[in-house]
Amino acid sequence: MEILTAWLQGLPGFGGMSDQGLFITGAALMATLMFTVMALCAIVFTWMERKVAGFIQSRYGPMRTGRWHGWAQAVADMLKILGKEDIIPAEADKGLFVFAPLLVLLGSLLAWAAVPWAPGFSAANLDLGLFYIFAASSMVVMGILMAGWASNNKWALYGAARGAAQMVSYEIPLALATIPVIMHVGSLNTQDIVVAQQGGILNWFVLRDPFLFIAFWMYFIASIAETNRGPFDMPETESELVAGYHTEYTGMRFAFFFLAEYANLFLVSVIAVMVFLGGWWSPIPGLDFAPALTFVIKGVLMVFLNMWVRWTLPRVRVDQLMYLCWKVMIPVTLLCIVGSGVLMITSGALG
Amino acid sequence: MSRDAKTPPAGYDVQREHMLDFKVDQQLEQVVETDAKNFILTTVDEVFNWAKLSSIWPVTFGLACCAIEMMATSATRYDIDRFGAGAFRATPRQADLMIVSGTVTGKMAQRLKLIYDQMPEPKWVIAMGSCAIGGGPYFKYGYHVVKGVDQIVPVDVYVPGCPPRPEVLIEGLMRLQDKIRGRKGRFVTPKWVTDYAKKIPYRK
Amino acid sequence: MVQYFQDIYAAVGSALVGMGVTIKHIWKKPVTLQYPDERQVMPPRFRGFVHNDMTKCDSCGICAKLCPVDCIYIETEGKGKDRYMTRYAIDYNKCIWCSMCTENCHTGSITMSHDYDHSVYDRRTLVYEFMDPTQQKIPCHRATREELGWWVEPKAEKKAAPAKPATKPEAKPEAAPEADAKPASPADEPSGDKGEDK
Amino acid sequence: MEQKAIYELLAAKLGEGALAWHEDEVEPWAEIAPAAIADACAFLREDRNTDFNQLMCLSGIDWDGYDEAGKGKSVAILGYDELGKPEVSERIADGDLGVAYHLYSHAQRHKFTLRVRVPRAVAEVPSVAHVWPTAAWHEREAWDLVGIRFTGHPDLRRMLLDEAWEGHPLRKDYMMPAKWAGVPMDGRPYADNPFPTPEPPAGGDQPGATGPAEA
Amino acid sequence: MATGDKNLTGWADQDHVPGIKSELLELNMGPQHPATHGVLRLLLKTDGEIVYQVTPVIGYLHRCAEKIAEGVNYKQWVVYTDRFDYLAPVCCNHAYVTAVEKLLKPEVPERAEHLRIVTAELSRIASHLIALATFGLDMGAWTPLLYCFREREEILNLLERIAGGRMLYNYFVPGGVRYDVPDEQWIKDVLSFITMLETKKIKDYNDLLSYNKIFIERTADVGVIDAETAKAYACTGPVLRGSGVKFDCRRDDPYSVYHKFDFEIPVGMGEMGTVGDCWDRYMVRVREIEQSCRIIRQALDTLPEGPYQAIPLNKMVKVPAGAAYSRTESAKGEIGHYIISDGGQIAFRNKVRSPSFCNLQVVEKVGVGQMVSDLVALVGSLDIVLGEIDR
Repeated sequence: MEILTAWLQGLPGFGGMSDQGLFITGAALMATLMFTVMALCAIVFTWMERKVAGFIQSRYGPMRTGRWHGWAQAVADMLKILGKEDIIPAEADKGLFVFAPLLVLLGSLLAWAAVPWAPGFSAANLDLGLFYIFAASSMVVMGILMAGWASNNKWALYGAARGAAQMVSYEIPLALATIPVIMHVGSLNTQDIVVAQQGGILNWFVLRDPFLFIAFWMYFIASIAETNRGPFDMPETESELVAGYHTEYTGMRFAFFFLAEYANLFLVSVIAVMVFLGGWWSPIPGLDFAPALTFVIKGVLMVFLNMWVRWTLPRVRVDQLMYLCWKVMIPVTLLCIVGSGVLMITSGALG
Repeated sequence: MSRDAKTPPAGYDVQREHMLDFKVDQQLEQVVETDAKNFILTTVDEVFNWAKLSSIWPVTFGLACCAIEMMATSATRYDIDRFGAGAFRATPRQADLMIVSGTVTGKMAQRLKLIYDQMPEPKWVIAMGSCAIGGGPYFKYGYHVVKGVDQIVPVDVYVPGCPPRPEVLIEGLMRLQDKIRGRKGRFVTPKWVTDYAKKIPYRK
Repeated sequence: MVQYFQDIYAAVGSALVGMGVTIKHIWKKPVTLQYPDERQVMPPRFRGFVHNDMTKCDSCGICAKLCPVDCIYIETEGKGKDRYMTRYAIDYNKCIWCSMCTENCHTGSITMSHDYDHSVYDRRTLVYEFMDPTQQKIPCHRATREELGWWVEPKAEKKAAPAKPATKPEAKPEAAPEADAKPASPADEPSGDKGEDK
Repeated sequence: MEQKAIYELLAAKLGEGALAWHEDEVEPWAEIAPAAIADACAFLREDRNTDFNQLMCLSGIDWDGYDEAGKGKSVAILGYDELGKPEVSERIADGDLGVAYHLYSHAQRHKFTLRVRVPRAVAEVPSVAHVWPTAAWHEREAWDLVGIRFTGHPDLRRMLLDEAWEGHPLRKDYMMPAKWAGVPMDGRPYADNPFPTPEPPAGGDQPGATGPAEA
Repeated sequence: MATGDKNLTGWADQDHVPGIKSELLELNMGPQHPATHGVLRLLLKTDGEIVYQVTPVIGYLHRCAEKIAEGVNYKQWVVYTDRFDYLAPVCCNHAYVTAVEKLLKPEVPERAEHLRIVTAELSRIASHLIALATFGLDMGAWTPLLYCFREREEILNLLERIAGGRMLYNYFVPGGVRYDVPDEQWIKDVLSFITMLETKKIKDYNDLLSYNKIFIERTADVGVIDAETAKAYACTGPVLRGSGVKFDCRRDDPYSVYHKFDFEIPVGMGEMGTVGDCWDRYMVRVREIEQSCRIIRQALDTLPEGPYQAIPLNKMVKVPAGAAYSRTESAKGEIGHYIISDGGQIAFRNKVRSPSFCNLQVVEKVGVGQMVSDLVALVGSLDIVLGEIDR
């Protein structure tokens, strides 16, 4: 943000602008940029999902839209969805029905603000960055609950109820898993967290100590659940609940859910990169030529891991999902916090 | 040609050629060319048409034997996802295409109509297999079988076969793409068959 | 408690094994047949659209009679030597590709071709007419066919065929089961050399 | 156990209820009076020697037109004609209705066949659903398709067809419906498509509706 | 997690929260629902996730096959038997042809019997592969579906080479089979395929699905059908064997020449939970694939020379008057044909006792008290085919 305002100031015509005006212009620009990134990642990742699924399943996936491996597939999907009829069921609660997809999209969009793309470059360099990200992405639950309720469809209601239970529960291990890192850094600022991991792969938090390693995988599992993807796609469960909370959604509104899903997917992946995998630092120290690119590549690799898991494992049942959360992941993440803290004290890192 | 010709008229051979030998014709070349260039676009209409035909999401709606072939089409060997049509949606609200894959019975016809009505515009229907096209083997004694799904919902492409091979379904999908593109594709029945068939509304 | 940790271990272990299987497949070449560009070579017995060689058919009607779904329409006019076929059509609205019509065709005129992919936009065009009544009528009686120079079933072959209990007069001579006589006819069908897209 | 011996056991138990033993070459069967069938089944199920714990099949049969002497002549059933219109006939069937029970014992490894015959006008047979739970659906199906009412059945609704369906299709004089609940069942002429969809124009005929190749 | 012990009788009458009237949620699952394997419709009454009452509604695919049997002749009806269990059509052909032959008593040549068994077992493998695939899909595992379909395509290609059709073959005729083996290469290909299946592919499925902990958690102890229930509801096939009853028509009521071959009958042993749970039924199918491979290998190794048809194809079949009930082991269970002939070319009555019809009935009993997700597992593990249920 600071970089952006500084850049804007340098431009002809902006020089005489007040600080407030600069801030607003900068913020608008940044929001546009973030939204574009988000839409772009939805488009790239839907294509990638289909290709990864294809190759895992010994087939090709999209091949004919565009020329090279159907690269334009997701573009076509999006354009087509824009052109679809928009149906609001007669029995639906119209206000909620319309608002729910926007809320879901907003939830994931807001969280993007604090993502540190490169040194000093994030939309909002907040002191409570990580906290803010978790807080903002919690809004997705509200949207899903609203969507399920407003649709006036029993399957959607089931999906929403499951989704709410799941996402609220998994917020806890998700946040708990990052606490050891916060303890190490001593700050919630996202830039600070990345800066603390400078100096090659061994300084990344994931390899700092065994508890952090476990915490990373706990975070990974919780993030899958948080984004409602297989094996934890309880709100959608195609073979049980038809399409879950978005059963009644068509066209543009469905596209919002779709967009939000993939935006969320990339969001949790980049958070994992930011918190555990060294952010924009390259694995070998001194090779940090393109920090933002490194950051994105790491994020894409995490997304790939996520997809790989999704296309391998069967889905868990809703009660098993809760069991996993409350009886396995929360104790383990708490253990990680304690263990990591003990290691810090013993190694004198605290002093 | 008179009846007392000594040799069988050449017409039959020609017919046979029409019937069985489908060579690459001019139209097909055009279509392929379009496919190749389809992201260099000229008008908004064409952009949307291209988007529509490139991303036809079928609804997961299997009725009978043909449903298994529909699954096989989406599975490894034939992979309908290559055409962007692999995203089977369980809810009709998000689907563009209904593949009526199998026998439509009286009880099911009402449901089928409901599902069709739930789909948002623009929507298409492929009638897959003899049963869906015209009752198929259940035509004569099938008291509970609807003789052709086009009496219930409008059908865009008819895919013959019992069940049609996955290739034929893919071919049907390509014909549907041609239709969305606003143009006839290849492989349509020969013209003389079409013309002649129009003269006879039904048998006799 | 032990069970608890065993379960976690089993879950992680089996998930990793499964992921090993899937990652193995990423590097393998997909088995997909890219249909319009690649086509499967059909085996000789493959049953595609039915084709009737109208120069051979003498409209005995056995195919229509044996068809389980009554999808073959044959219309004739006249009697005896003056019997002429005016229509031969196969209705793919009903046909189920069962090959029962080809098995008992004594002239061998009706065969299963290797064509299978013709989707249409209009259901009426699925009634495949094999002749145009405005152009020609096909003589059915053997004598008439011989007289008019049409193809007739060779006599020698008829005698070589084992005598059947239910031999019928001229119009419906029985022939040996067609079980293995199949490959002869599809060989000349244009199956493999279909026009490719590119 | 020999099938004949089973029948003798059964006959001893039922007395009047066991009507006859038919020593057919392929499949011998016992004819039971309709009123006694529930008892007979319960006996065969409970008795240690017979122990028929599985009802393999329960078939409802319309015997109309079947010549008991063997050289029967089938009643030509009605269908839709080649145009798809329902065939109509004045004939009213008068033959009996029947039910055949095929039993199997997992323990004893023997089979047995029971048949009952009821006049068409009565068409009521006691249910055996309390003996074998699987009979419940079979009987519903027989009621649905053949129209035999099973007395004492817990839930005798139609199985395959809709509740509002008229007639019982497997009866020999069943006439095919032309329309049911707004759904046409007859074959319409192909040209009579209620939703005619225009064929797409051939390539290049209509400017504007064509692809970029012509543009 | 066993939920079956929950007593739900009279649930709706209880006053759960004082002052708030509670009632059960009625759910309509199907006929267009991804987990109902076609057009089955399940009417559920649920208390949240727990199912209180299941009522299957069938008939959405009622294709009047039994009526057609009274209208077409014996040879023509073979094509309709293909369409009952369209996943294992050859097994259905086998059942029907066996019933006709009981009355007709032709001397079926040994070679024909061997060819029948080879094709029927191949078909059974194909059917079981789909059962695994769709069961995996019900559990949310997509990838096994596509792997199983890949192997199924191989089987279809093999069957296409011998019978001509891709999915529905019309291969059997009363008195034999329609075609002989196409060439020697076909036998070699079949053998190499089953070797590949036995050595590599089944291991893949096991790694990917069968022994996956999540899969086990989802299926073990779920939908338990005990042996008594299974027998009372006349369950057959893998459902019965999954409940631990060692019964297989091929062994215990032999038809064709199955008595000549050496194979095991896999039964559910409750390795992961209770005997008769979904995992057992699933695993019985996996093991049956292996046994089918054994049968195929033996049948092909001892394939006798000679004719393959007792009745020429162009001869009409006239069946002597009488009635015969014949049962054979299809992929789904015991398929029975009750044929009443009046001495003509057309059957007087042909009743089909289809295995899925009887197997599905058990849902009414076992499905109660399960969770909605478990009900999906239960229905998936029964491996029903609607073409056969509705006929």
